[in-house]
Amino acid sequence: MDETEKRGIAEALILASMEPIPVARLAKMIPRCTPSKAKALVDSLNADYVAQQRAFEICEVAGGYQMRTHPEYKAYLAQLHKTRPLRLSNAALETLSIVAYRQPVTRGEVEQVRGVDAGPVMRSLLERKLVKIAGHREVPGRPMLYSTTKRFLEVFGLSDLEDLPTLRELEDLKPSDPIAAEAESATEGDDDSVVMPEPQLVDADVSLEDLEIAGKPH
Amino acid sequence: MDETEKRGIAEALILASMEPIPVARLAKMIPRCTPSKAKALVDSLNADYVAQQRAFEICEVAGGYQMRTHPEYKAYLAQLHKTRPLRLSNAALETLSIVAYRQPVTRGEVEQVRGVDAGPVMRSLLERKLVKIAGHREVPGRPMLYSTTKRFLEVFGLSDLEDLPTLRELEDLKPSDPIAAEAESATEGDDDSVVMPEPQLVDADVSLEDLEIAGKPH
Amino acid sequence: MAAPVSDQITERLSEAVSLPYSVKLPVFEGPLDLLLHLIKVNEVEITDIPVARIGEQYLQYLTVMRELNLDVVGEYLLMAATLAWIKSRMLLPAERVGEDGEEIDPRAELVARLLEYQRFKEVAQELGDRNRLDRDVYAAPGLDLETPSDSEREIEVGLFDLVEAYRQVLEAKRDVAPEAHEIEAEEVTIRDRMVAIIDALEARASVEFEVLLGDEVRKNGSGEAGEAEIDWQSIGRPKIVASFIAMLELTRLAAIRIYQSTDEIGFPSGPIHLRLAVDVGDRNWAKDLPELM
Repeated sequence: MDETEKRGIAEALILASMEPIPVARLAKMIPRCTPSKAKALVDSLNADYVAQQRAFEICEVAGGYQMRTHPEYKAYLAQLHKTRPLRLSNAALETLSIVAYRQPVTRGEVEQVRGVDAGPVMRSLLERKLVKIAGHREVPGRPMLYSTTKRFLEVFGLSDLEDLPTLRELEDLKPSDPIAAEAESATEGDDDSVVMPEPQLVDADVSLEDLEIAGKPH
Repeated sequence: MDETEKRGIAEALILASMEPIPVARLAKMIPRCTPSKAKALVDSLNADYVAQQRAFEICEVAGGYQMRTHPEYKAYLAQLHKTRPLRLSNAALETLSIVAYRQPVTRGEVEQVRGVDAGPVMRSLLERKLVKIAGHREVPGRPMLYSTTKRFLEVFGLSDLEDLPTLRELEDLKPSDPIAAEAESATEGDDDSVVMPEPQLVDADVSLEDLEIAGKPH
Repeated sequence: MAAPVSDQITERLSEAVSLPYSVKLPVFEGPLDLLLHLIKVNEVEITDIPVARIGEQYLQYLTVMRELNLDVVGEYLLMAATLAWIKSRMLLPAERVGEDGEEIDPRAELVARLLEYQRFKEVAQELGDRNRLDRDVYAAPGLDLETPSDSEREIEVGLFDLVEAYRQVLEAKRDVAPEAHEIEAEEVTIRDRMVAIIDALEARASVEFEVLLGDEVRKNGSGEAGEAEIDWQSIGRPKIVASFIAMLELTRLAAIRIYQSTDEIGFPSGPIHLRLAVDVGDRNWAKDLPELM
């Protein structure tokens, strides 16, 4: 069996599959093929598609190959699907990011980072199957753990979690300021800092005029 | 818009469509196109596919265009069947959740909860080895008892039954008060109305979330 | 210089007036988000927040939220309290000293939280900008493949087929041994046969009906269907009957399932197979069966 035939088989399999095919599985379904050969077949198909200006390409998502249209056709394809595209609020995206990087993570840990209640957002992510329950943390109260799903990878076109911007890049976002470093250690088990005054300090009776004055540029 | 662009749009539409697209509908979705022009685009795409020895072509089936692989790949595609994930209907998930949370449980008890005959669903769960027979209840008629299996734990990624989230834990994810609910709907907007494709079918990598929802008292 | 907070507030208030039914607070994802916004418009460093100024603006913001009849959620109030606390700490001589003898900035914890939140905000943005499935890119849905041809496919058979097969077996027996009436003293119970059938099916995934009817398959795997002629005469009618009833009973209990292939025109043909239907691995059948009968 020559390369052309194998390429044809790979193409047919990827087109016909209802979900992304992992390279190892693809290799198994093609006679006398190895994963690295299968990858080469896919690369060569993709090169064809570029040269022939096809409207699609083979993408590596969720650990497998899938045929996907180019984004430039999105406006036309939106007419095709009866379901509206999956919209995600900033709150959902933030929560999803925290889950993705810190997984498995508890709701409390997410709330610690975002500073707001994570319940409703988490629920909506669970409903959309972007996040799943991943057991319990074995600490008092046994809080539920959350992690991202395969669908999360599919939706965002990630081949795996490694495909997310690496944690090192994340670290780079942090300035080298010593305060930040110190602050890190301060958050760890320094209970003194948790003592908070009562929240009635907020003066709710400020009128708009007061605001205008107070808000004037200094 | 030139022919090449239109061809690309036609190709993307036909590739991504779940069902065959009738030529009239295809023409409507392409700017400045008529059915006869759309047909010409398809013919030209097919000529390309032949020239480039693609493994597929656009066929007219069930009154519409669809991308289909050549019959010579049939034998290879048959292997894809094995990789198709097990799917559970809503009825199956509901029943499974009742068994999971109330086990050991009789069929009658399941029927009492779901209000419908549980026989066929229970049988399919037995077949899929998600549920097993766990003896008899020592009451008149000695009904069979059902419980979940090891495979059930595997499918749901549970280390043991203790790991099943409690209903209360999931309730916690709901907004605790109407204010939070409002705030949520304000930020999440129309997200809530997003319709997930195939709401009837659930992958085998169903998350516990599905189970919880199914298991919620009605 | 960024627009003063008062301008933003006025703008938002007028929006609120003109759109009475869709009052929407500019979307801040919580107190940390609001603080980051204020830090940005004030063009100050996260690591060196002028707490007094930022805190003041923060409170103004909460007031606007109230003016707009938006309930200020607890988290915002908690942050206001934190800011007030930090502000008061900064006025006092340093109380807390780190391990290295240096003062600990009362803002340190807040700064750390803001930085961390900011990191995730950026990642979230990046994630949101990616090409998203069913929004920007669309996947080939896959083909609804033809199911394998019927002869390869296992289908369920009805009880009728089972009874019919049984009748044929008995008929075959009459043919080979019309005169044999020597009843052996061998006691065959249905219970024994149920246990034997389960054992046989546990040893092999699928066993032919006729093989099971005659005798349990040895665990070593002999007795493969079609390998040898089954000697019905030596098996004896009581055993065949007991086996058949045992199968019916196991079927009723949904412990086993029965399959038969079909031919090209969809007519059931070929050998009937039995399989375990359920996870019986962790069950002691020999012990349970007496109860079942």
